[in-house]
Amino acid sequence: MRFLLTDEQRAFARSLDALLTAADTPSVARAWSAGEHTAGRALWSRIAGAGVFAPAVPEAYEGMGPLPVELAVAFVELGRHAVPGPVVETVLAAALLSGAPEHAARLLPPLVSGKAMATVGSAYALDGDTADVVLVLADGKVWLSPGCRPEVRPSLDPARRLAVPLPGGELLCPAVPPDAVGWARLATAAQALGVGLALLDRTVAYVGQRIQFGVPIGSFQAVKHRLADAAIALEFARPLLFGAALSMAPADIAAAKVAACEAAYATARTALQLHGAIGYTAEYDLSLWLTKARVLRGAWGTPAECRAAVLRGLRLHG
Amino acid sequence: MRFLLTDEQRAFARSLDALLTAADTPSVARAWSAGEHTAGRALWSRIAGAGVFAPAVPEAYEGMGPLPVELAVAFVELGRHAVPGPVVETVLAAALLSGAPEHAARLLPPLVSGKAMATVGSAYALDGDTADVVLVLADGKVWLSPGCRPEVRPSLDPARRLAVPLPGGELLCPAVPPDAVGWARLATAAQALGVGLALLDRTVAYVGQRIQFGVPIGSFQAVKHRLADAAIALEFARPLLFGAALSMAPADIAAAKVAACEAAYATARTALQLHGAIGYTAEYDLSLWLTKARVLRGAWGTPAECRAAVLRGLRLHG
Amino acid sequence: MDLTHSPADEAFRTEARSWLAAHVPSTPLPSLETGEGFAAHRAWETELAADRWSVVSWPAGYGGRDAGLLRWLIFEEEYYAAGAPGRVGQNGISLLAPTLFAHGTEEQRARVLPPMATGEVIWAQAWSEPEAGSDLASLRSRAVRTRGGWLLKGQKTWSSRAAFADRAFGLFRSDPDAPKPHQGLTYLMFDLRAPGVTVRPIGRLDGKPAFAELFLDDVFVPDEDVIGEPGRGWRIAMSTAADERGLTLRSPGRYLAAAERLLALWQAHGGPASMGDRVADALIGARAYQLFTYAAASRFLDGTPIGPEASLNKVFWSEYDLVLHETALDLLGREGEVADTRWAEGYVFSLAGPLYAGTNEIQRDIIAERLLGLPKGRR
Amino acid sequence: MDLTHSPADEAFRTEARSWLAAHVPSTPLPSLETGEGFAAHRAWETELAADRWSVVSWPAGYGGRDAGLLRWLIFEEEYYAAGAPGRVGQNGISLLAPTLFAHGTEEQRARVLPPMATGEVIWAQAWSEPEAGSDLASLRSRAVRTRGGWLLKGQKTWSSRAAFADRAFGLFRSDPDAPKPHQGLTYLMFDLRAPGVTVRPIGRLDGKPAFAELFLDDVFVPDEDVIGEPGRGWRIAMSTAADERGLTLRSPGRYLAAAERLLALWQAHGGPASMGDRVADALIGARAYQLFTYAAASRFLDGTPIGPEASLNKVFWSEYDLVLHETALDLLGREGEVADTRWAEGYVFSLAGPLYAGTNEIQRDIIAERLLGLPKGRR
Repeated sequence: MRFLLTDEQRAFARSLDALLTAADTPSVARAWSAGEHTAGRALWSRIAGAGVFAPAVPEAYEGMGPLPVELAVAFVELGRHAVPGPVVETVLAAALLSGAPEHAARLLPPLVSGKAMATVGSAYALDGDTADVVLVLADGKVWLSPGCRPEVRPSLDPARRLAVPLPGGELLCPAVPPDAVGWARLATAAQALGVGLALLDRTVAYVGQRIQFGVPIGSFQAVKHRLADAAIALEFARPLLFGAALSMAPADIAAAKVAACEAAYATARTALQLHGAIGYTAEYDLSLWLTKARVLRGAWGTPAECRAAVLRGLRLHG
Repeated sequence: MRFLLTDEQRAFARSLDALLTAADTPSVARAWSAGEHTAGRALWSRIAGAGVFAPAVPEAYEGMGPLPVELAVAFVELGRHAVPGPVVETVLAAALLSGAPEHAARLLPPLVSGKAMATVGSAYALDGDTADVVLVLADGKVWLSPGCRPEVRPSLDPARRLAVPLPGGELLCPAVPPDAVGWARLATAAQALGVGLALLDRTVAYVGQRIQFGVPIGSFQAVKHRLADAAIALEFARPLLFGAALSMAPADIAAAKVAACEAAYATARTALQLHGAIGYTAEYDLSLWLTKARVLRGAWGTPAECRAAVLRGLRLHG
Repeated sequence: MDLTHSPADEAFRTEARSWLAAHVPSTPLPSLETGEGFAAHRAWETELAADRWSVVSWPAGYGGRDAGLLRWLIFEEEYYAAGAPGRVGQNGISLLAPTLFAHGTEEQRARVLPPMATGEVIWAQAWSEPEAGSDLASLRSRAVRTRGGWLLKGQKTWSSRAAFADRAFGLFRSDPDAPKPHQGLTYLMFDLRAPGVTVRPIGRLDGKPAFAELFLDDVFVPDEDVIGEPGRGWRIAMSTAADERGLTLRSPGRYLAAAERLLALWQAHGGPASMGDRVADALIGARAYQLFTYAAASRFLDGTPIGPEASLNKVFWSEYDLVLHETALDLLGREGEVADTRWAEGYVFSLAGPLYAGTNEIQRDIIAERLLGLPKGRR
Repeated sequence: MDLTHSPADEAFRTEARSWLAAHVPSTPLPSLETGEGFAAHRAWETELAADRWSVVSWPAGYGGRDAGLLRWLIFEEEYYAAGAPGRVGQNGISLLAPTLFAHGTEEQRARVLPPMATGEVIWAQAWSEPEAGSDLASLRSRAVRTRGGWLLKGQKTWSSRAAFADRAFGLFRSDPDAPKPHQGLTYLMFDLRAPGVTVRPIGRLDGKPAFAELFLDDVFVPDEDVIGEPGRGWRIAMSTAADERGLTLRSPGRYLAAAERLLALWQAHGGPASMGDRVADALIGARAYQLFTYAAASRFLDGTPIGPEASLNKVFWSEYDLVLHETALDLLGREGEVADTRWAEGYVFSLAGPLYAGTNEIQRDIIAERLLGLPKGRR
């Protein structure tokens, strides 16, 4: 029993943080929103090189997995920096392909290295307009799709481009491996926690310097208490995330996803309220996290689906 | 269209307020909690004499009803003063008996005048240890019960004494008149609104004089905002109450009950928090309203039942 | 105590309903926060005005029907129940026009109001500045006296509608030496296409240019476009702001219609019990807001001015609107992510509610101090 | 990163589980806030102590098992899972004992701790005074020097357990001329049956005397019952208060068990979908609290002191506990009104959580200022 990240895991987080800070990730995300993928693809190669996807891929296919704690560590950083692109979907694709050995050897190594980007969808496939590998979940089966239509539908998060997969394709697995979606949920929960932490940090900084009525608004008690509540929600979601990564039990993952996504969304509401009008603008960077906090709630398991999974499976005494 | 109380209705409220202020109602409630009913029965006669029950009883039986708006006006005052006893149940008994003409002529006039006190129950009958008329709802029928067992079970509101009706009795109506429970719900909603208003008033007064850290705690912004939220909830429940009294439509009444009871309970939580430990004591008068706010939520329609009625019946365009 | 409308008012309702049934576009107009949508909404204002439905509460001489507050509420109920478009003219109609009725000259009303009613001139508001959000008394943009008028200098922001509108109104500091910060402000109208005006559209969260920054570089405003006495703008604006937060900014009709649509959405999704309470609360809230407004309107018609209870109203509708849209998006599940839907567009709009027209924090301070009488303190 | 316990710790768990299975009363004891229940709970403490289960984290010499923080957490999980009674000795065990370990003398520990472990002496706390609730530095009760000890004068209130307990501990002003209000306070233990002590029980919301007022009229306290140096009581008490708000006041085991019981209640009521989300959130919250505590314990065992995150913990458990009980009462519907049930009793108890041990408002101020670094301001 030592429920703390190791020094290596912390160092992994720090290295990703440094990489993403240096990369000016917000401007990469803005370009991505506009359908300009060059900078995003370059960043993709770098984060893959730093080992973001390796924890989700078995060693047999040039990964280092399964290492769900390391995956969670990485995805908290991706969320903190609002990295665009189908990062969760690439993890899910890896989990799905691991169950299809005849394809895995060909398709998985490029995902680990960042040479290829994958997405997974059903009605929509996130960033299917640029992904190299498009998997489709339909009728309980996994299909390798021929690609997506070029036009995308807008998401509430402008950095998420919802493409419609083309019909047809090759059958990859006759059934969706039951644990695969758990990897997507875990990664989404981690990403959401990172989004929430970034929103909290940025808002704390903002209210410390924004002056109204002659004082920093961060000295108002109503402001303090909203931020304290955000901190409480996020800090109690964090151990659920890493506990779920340790067990990979579906109900634990579902619990982590509910807690992380609700905490991130509540923090987004607080961040917007305390920033005021400037927070409501697309040009101010805060919007990158605000909009993501909303949509991650629904991605790979709505709050209702995840709470149902908790009721089915969460047992508190072992 | 003039959605305001008339001068007469306001005067009715003021006269009840004066009567109940002069009567030292809190000490009457305390005696009632201890099973000492003398002062409570005396007060009962006086509020009946002031016309509290007449709006629920048709003129044919010496009442003045149906006057649901006047009933709501009266019950807001009963709630504001934490009047003990089966006030709502006496209204419900009147509504039930109005559907049983062979009994109404005998039983209703004493209820209007306050000579008799009625209660209605099923598993429990509120204050059935002292009520003169005990009606029981069972198997969808209305029974005139022979009385209750002398021992009572405690309620979370000490002024509410939960008695168990004796088995047997006389069949009063073969079916519960569908509108009768509406009268009980309306009266409960009004009582709850009054409870909430009293809690808000007392808490505003308290935080204005309680000094901590050298200033009145009412000058702290967190305190102000909690009380502002309580005011908002109560002031938006108020028009629902009177709108429901005007229409007497089941869904309108259900909506009013949800809003009034939730507002009163939220105000109770705020009142307790802002009073601190003293609010948590039985000897401080605030407790009379705090405990009532909780139990009225469940009386004559739980929040779940009332919301279901809203979903079934509330149509916003006429 | 009476909630029934008079037969004459019901006849007015019927007339409105019939007209709307015949005229409301069968497919939604494009978003009014786009150039194309703005033009379509302006055309709709013109269509409304052609049959005197654009400003029903105004006097007939300016294009209205002298409708009074109750009929205005009835009109709004019918308007939103019919699924009619959002009102691109709202800034002018509900903020500037009441100011002109109260403080303008007859000449100003005759010149400004008719083209406002027809949609020929669409107005933007120009209150906020970068350093003056909730703290309007700290405005810094200047109006400097010149021959026959004033020169505006400075910067405004969060000017809603300004990306596409024609004219704007706002407060400018005309006497920087006034002893107190809320003195020495002047209320002015100006042309967004006048020389010296630069409009920089600002995208809201979904990128649509719902507001703009205005850079003002010696913009000439003739004396005829000053409302009320120069230097008294703060008091004039506060009366407008009280209207803004009062009864007319968000009519109950809007939320009654939205709650009905939410109920239909819930039913279309099979009426999941896990969401039932939230849908019920949306229905209850819409009714509460309607009845609260009828009560406030009744008091107002009795001669009681709208006081700090306007702040109750502001907090209620803004939080209600957001929760209602969150519920809808949750019902839509993963589909709720798609942005080009009516629910998603309404959600983005509703996010601004708690932070504009006086943040809800300011409103709660007002409720606590002015309505409940709690002691003032530093916030 | 590892959540598995060592085989030795699991063996400890098994031992605790077996003992509890054999000893926990099969029917609940009467409420410990009554005279009868207090006596029954005291007897239970004695039964626990007989097999060294009453103070597992203490050194063996004082009746414990040197169990360490992790084993204490394990013990608490098993204790509440077994449905064992509430701990009437908790004030002494979790507040006074840590202070004695840190600041007491060997003589005091040898004299005070063993009878505390056996339940022979039950302790009440005596912190608050009528004018000093959240603002402990403004304490006014006096300790006046006399030969061989001190005389206590004044009034304490909200003294939990004092209606039936044997002894109490608290802070008294020994130097009224100290330059700052939190200086000149002395930490003392005293006998509730000593001459000059009047105990006036106070009923909580349900009327049960969960705490008392203490009137102290020249109550003699010998020097041997002063903890630490006279005049340094504030610092000594703050270290106790930090414990109180830290990891040991409410163990995760308590909420894990309560959430499991809530799930069973929901299932027994047919698992209504309209309540499913609230029950799920109770399960999630209990797990979150458990894992948060394991993370904090791991940091603590690594040498990091418990800092302002104790305030996160306090707000979380107190609001969690209340919401959990509200959910249970709502599931019970009208039956939820009946007061003499375990859920109702737990509800009344939980109502006090947000307002004692440092109100949640104070805790949020601490989180904002010390953890997030927001600027201080008047509250």
